[in-house]
Amino acid sequence: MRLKLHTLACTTVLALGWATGQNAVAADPIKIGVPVGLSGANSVVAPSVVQSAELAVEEINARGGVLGRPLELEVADDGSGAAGAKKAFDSLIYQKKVDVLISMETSAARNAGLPIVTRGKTPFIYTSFYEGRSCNKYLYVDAWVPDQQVAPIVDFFRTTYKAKTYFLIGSDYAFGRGMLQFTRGYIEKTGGKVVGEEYLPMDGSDWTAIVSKLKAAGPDALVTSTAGGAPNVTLTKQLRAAGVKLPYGNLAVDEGTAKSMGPDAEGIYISGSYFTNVDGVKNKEFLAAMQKKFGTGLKTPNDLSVPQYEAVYLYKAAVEKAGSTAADKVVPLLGQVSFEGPRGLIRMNKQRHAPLTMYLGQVQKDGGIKILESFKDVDPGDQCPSLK
Amino acid sequence: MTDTRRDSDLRLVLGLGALALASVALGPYILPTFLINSLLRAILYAAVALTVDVLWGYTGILTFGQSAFFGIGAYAVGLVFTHMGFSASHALLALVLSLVVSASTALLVGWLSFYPGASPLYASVVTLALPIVVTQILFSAGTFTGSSSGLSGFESFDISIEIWFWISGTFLVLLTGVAWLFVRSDAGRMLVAIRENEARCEYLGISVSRLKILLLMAAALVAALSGYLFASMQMVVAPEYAGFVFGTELVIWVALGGRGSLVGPVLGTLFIDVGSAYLSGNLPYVWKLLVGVAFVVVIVAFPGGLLPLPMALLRRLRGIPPPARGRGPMLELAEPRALPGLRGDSASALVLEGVCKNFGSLRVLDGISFRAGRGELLSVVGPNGAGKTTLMRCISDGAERSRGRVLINGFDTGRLPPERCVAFGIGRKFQTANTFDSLTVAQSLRIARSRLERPWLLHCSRTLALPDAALQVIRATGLDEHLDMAVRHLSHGQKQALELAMVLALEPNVLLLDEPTAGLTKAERTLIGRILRDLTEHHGLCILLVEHDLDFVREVSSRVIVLHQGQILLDATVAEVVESELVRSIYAGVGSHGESPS
Amino acid sequence: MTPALELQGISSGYGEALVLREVDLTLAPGEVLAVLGKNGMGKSTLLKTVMGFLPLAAGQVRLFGESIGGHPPHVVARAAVAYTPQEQALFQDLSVEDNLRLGLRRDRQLRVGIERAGEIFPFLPQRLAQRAGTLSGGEQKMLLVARALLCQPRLMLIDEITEGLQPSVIERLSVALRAECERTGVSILLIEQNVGFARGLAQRYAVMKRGELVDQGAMHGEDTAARIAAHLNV
Amino acid sequence: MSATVLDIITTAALLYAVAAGLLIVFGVMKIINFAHGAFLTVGGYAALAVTHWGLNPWFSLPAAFVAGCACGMLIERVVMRPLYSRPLDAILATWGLGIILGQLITLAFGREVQFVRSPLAGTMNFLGTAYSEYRLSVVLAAAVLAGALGLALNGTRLGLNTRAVIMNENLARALGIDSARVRFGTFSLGAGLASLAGALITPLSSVDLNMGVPWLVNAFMLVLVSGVSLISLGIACLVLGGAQVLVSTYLNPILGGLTIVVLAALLLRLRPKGFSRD
Repeated sequence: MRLKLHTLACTTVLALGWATGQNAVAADPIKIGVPVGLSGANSVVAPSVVQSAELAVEEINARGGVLGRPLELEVADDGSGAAGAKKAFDSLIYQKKVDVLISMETSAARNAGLPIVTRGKTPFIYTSFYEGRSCNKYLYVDAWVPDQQVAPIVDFFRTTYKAKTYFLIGSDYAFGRGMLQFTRGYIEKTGGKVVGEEYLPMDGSDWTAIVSKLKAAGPDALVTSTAGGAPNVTLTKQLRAAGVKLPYGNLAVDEGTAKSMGPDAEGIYISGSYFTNVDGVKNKEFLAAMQKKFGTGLKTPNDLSVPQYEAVYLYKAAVEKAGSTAADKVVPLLGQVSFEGPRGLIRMNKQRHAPLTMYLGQVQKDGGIKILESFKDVDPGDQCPSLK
Repeated sequence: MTDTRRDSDLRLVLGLGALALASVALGPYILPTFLINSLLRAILYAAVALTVDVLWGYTGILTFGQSAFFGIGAYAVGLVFTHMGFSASHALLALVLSLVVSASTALLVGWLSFYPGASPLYASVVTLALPIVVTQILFSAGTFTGSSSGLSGFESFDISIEIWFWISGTFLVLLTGVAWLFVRSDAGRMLVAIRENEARCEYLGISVSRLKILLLMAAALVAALSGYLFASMQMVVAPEYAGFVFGTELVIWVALGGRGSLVGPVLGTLFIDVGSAYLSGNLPYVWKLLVGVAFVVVIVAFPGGLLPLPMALLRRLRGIPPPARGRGPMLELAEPRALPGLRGDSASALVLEGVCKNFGSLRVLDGISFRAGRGELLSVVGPNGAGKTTLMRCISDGAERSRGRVLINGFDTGRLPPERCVAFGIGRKFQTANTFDSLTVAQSLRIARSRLERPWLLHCSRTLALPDAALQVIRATGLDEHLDMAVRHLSHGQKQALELAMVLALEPNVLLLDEPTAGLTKAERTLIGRILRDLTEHHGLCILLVEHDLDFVREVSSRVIVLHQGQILLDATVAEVVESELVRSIYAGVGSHGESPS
Repeated sequence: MTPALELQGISSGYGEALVLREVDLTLAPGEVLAVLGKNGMGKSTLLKTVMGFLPLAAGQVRLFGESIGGHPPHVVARAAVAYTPQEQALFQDLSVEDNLRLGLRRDRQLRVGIERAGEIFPFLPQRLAQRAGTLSGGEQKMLLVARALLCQPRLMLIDEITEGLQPSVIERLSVALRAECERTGVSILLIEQNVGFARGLAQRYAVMKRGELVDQGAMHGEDTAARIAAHLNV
Repeated sequence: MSATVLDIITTAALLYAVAAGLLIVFGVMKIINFAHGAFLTVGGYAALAVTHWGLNPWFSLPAAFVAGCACGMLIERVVMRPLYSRPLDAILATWGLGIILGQLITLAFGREVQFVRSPLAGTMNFLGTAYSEYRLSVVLAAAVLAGALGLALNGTRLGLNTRAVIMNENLARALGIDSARVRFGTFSLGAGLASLAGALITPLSSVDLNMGVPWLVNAFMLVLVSGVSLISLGIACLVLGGAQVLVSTYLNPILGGLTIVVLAALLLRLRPKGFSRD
């Protein structure tokens, strides 16, 4: 009887597998897989990323699709982590049989997904800024890396505030450590000095000791690189509550978070490749289209969602140039095509990464961001020298 | 169990195993790739869930920390392959590392969690802290461990998905089979014994702490091996595989599948993990809520998990009765052996010198000193509250005394725990029958023998060798007719007799008996008296007997100690004590309310 | 007259194992009944069953005519039943005063109650702030009896109160309980191994063996002493 | 230096506020309430709702307390009561409840990290250092909380009944105390206190689903080392919280995050009674 139960179980698994497998037989549309952190740490920004991808798909389909085929989004929750990403990537590549993956994810999720991407031979455009040097035959990146982002803030602190000593605070994870490691190098290269570098676990929310150390060290400026969302907020709040009024560069705050943080965020310097008030026709059109499509449900577009939007267009260009969605043809072309988007002309031609126009901004009282300076076509530097 | 029944059990396992192996072999040819990929992960998770089930479902140790060992196994692969490159010898190095590190971590955790008297809650919280500490270490080691991003892109075994499926599938099937045989084996019954009655186990000379630590180490090794396979196959490691969220998910899968059933947790893990792989794509917003609700409902309404439900239904539909009970194993006479721990030069079997016991300001025992030799049956009498049971405890557990010395066969018990005192040749029967309710008579006796005869790890012995004295008790009380009956179905008297037999199975030469005849019939009492006399006269045992029944005392004792308010009032022959009016008055309160005798 | 306590064929135990088997027993108002027997015979189980700590496997429990089978202990207690368990009968870490307070449903009657307790055991009012666990064994038992009397019970269930006590203390307890019986007419079900104490208090006795009542009779009958001695093997 | 002292005191106060509710539930029910973290989160979102309605931020404290109590009552009735006789299962069930509560909150409030306004911004000069006013006010709040709890437990009849159930449930029942009602009240109060603590930490923290998690394990450990006494809980918070601040300040904040857990585990191994008196 136990035997029967076992066979029953097996057949159910089989049936389940078949049924879902059948659904996934490639249909007419070109499928874009978006594994994204709908739950977990990235759940804060993930909705805005999905929205911008939806807009791109809608716009392209309205103009006849790609090679006459409509685009279709397949969103999957990666839980903002490795285990979830494994499921999401497997599901998208092997069950939904997507033609490409375009998405913003945590580094852990990206790393977990890459072996599956390689095995599944699927092009993957990564649209999140990250700590850099992730290289894979199928991977392209259209967002910034530390080489592009850190310089504007440190340069500004040095020239405007004559800052010589810096204190660095981060979350203890790859991005936090990677960014601050680069920042320290850059500060020391340009003649400054780091008087303290402190980390708190990623889920930590009690910055008490670090804030006290910061106050005791008395630096000229502060640069932070925490995990997005909660740690960033708790740190800023606790800095403000402790009366810290130093020049404060935050490498991980996005525009939406800054806005909702209210008066605590005022005066923070941030650097990025996109803010909503970036000049340019393309950005105005994009914002208008987003507003029209999502109305009151609109999540503020940001430095993660705009690269997502542009990446869909970059993929379209590559497919059209290749005349096919075949991975072996599309992958090399992704580094050659370009697209004029809200952030300007984007081309992922530097070792799978993109030179970007970077902006230095400061958060205003109303939560908006005032752009102080812009830097044209900042090079991502050596990211993947072995890949062309 | 009879031979035929055991054979049919074995056939069932082999049949099921063969069927499972066949599904594993055929899987890659008939299942879609996505399902194969999902199953690959789930199979290894299921292996870890199996260890959670053995620890929690069978032994009662609720653990949230098995993920940490999985993570250790995985990171051994990730770190070695990333920093040293892949080669056959490095693969071996990673394997050794993963096993050594996980086993030593388990040793440390076990030492922390399983000290004598530790609460199970404390052990659970330590297992909760373990993955938190491990992930924090992984996070803070920067580029060495890849911090939050984990390690990815390292080279690994160049093996196709199909072969990985065969490897991990076979691993799980074999593991489940071995675990199945283990929990049903003589050694595996000890897990249940520990869960049901730790104190009795300790007084049977079983070091519960050591066993639990060994079990945790074995579970850690299996989890680390699963992690090793996982990282080699998936070519990625990340801190969350060692994290406490994964650790608690394992517990949830085990609970939903049906704890204490091995197959339930394995199926539960496979279904839920594969199911959630489908659902996280289709129902990303609510699947967590669904799992949470299902979990709470199962805990509240179906504590046995979901597996027993379809089983019971099937059984009802097909009208199959629950498996019938066979007979127990064959009883045998154990080889006579030199009594363990017996030191030739010691004249007295039991010596107490100035033993005191305080509870706070209350002094329960006050300077008790006496000697008892071999072949002596010493009765301790006295009214309730005189400190008789406390005296028994102080003799058999070194940590109990407040002051004084206890020598058993010339060995000073120091502050040793009961299981070490047993090794000096002491056996203690508790006041109320203290047995293992859900084990059978034969299994209980086997556990009592485990100190002297290492039990089989993977099967049940067909014979049960007991010393002559234990056999006598069993035969005389008719327990040999009920060897395969669960202890909870025995009568009160039978339980008392069983416990006595269990203690005798230890082959002690100092026997502590706390009211062995309470609740027994006249006939049973006479029988026990005869056995006790025989034990002292023919086997040279030294027996210390606490008893209320003065008639019984008179019948069996060679000497009597009268205890009153924590002090020895009289240490004399039976005749002297029986004739003492003083004893009658303080003992039973029948006499006058005279002045305080102390 | 309605009996204070009436047990009809009650059986109960722990899990599957029955400890009490079909016990019948009646206690008249104002009567003291001593249940004698050796350890492990089910005497304490009898009281726990009446209090509602153990489920009834069979039978009826009536308190002053009302069926209370299946009621939880606090409901039974509130029907003016005072129960003094054999072990862990006091809150060791609470003060003497708090232990007394807990004998009452409301704090309002506390002052009067303490005065009355002082009349019976004069040491109590002076030691109100002391932790109960630091009292001597005998003082603890006196506190226990004082607390039981405080709620002016109609029925008392007393479990081996004399265990390990000096005769002088036993005597004081005996006097206190006798006085209460005369004053209020409380009924007492007494579990005892100390036959002398039981004899001084009870009008009737019952002997329990292996969960059954094997003998009942008047405490002060002619052959009582011999019969009890025969049952108890003393 | 004085900043470190203030850090220690304020950290201990926060820990005390967070752990008090857990301690009470542990005392009466003998279970560790894994849903405690979720109740903290409930408090955070109650504070958020108060902010949304434009009420005075101080109002979030009573609002959170009420919301937490309400959740506690419902859960006690529906889930906890059938599990009284199975304490290990009850622990597991509270874990599942944590998941459910969290998911329900996301359905209602969305997944974003959100913020509430601090009722006290600024710093004040205290012992020569400019120190966060709000953190200092938390010390006051924790002191008031401790005082109120102490008074309720030691000064009222209800508190006496509760202590009686904590010390010896069967004896309390034999004396006419309805322990089921005490359990109900305690669980609800524990949930309310957790929620209150959640509202108390939100001005220093964000409001999101996982806001309770970092506090949860530390709170477990503190409760386990303090037995069931509010006073030894205070000592434990000061000693272990102090150790955490010192390790964070003079060694490394990452190690600091593990200090309470590791020290508490070792302490319990060496002295199973922890900080409790005997």
